[in-house]
Amino acid sequence: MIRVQREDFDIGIELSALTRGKTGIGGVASFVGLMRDVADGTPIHAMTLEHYPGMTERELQRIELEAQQRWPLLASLIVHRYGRLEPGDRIVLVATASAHRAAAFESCEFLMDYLKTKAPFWKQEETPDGPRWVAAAATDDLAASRWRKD
Amino acid sequence: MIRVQREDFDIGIELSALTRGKTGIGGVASFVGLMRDVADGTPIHAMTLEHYPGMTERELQRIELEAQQRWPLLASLIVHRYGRLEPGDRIVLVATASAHRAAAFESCEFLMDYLKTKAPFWKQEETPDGPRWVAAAATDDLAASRWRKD
Amino acid sequence: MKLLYFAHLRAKIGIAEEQLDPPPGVGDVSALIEWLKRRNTRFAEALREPRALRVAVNQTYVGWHHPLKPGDEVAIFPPVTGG
Amino acid sequence: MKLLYFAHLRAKIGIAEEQLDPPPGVGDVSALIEWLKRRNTRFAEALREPRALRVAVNQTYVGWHHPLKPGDEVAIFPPVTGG
Repeated sequence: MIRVQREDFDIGIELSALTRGKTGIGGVASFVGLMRDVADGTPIHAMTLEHYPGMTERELQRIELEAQQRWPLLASLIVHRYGRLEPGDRIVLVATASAHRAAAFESCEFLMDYLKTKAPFWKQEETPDGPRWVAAAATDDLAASRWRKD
Repeated sequence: MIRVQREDFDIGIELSALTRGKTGIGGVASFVGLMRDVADGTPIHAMTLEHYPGMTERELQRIELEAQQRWPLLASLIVHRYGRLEPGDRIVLVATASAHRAAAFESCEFLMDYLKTKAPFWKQEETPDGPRWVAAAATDDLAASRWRKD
Repeated sequence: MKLLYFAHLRAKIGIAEEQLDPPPGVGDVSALIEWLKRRNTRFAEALREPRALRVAVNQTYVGWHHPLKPGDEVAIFPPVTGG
Repeated sequence: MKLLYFAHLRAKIGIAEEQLDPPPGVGDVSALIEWLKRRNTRFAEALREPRALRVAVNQTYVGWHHPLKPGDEVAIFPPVTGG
């Protein structure tokens, strides 16, 4: 399941809903991205996440489907926020559930790596010198490339 | 932080408490172990987790400290339950927080692998043929061995 | 054809969205980018570095030689930075 | 010396905990296990397979040749299955 929303989310409620009634699940790996108060040594007061409505949902669904095809998942969830956020705010939640932990961990990391390089979101940070757009990280491309099946 | 308890836990509350005020945290990886209703093809009605009070806490603290020494963690948490559990019940929560996601994911998986092979807990399952003790999995030893620094 | 621009591309170009029909010779993504760059200096500047551009047609990532047809939704944006 | 048994070792031996002082010759973990096995058939059966035993002295894992002293807390248990 995927959701793109302005509102915050509650991880406990999300994971309970995800696993409810599915007693074949042995483990749930999850990742929560939080807004940091500093980037490259510059203090960040706030951040605005822009996205491409329509394509964002399609990309997240495509990424989720790929994870389901590669690992024996019993449930999965991606929740990504947009709009203005402040330090400490939750940005994204990715959760994957499987009978055993290895598949849950791997697929959760895969989803985060792909989401970072494919989902059409852009961050603009508010710094003491004014707003600046976040540049894509080469380390994110590298992280995503290790999942490629050659 | 580590806790060994009979009571259930709320992941949302735990993770919020773990990261509160620490705005240098960029990501929190977590894992929740749940009780499955089947093991090796046998239906499991319930399970009792026995532990070694005192040593359990020491081992969890030792494992957590090792993760903190190996990765740049800004916060970490292990909560492990004992007592009688039913299918779908939460057994364990491991969460690690860092500035970047790779350290959070790796250390979370490390903690789960070490906990599985070192923390003195034992599971007794209730099956249609009566109670049986869970045997240690060779795959868990294998998973833990990959973190050894030779 | 519907054109969309995001993030600092949108900021540089000065518009988020427009309806336009490029001339018949503009048959693929590459040709569209070249044609847009000739419209004015804002476009020329925003689309200057091809490696810093990502293009989606009808909300799916496409390559430089993807063919275009009337009615397509074409989005041009910088590398993504979500998550 | 305080001895603790857990999980199916406890079930096989029939006790969870006992206070006892092994004879002076029993100086390490290995000697303790051998001495316990000679106490009765329950111990002999429970401690039969050394590779299926884990030992902690004063709540820390130790190897087969770890020395023992009066007052130690010695726990013997099967491989753990938590998590």
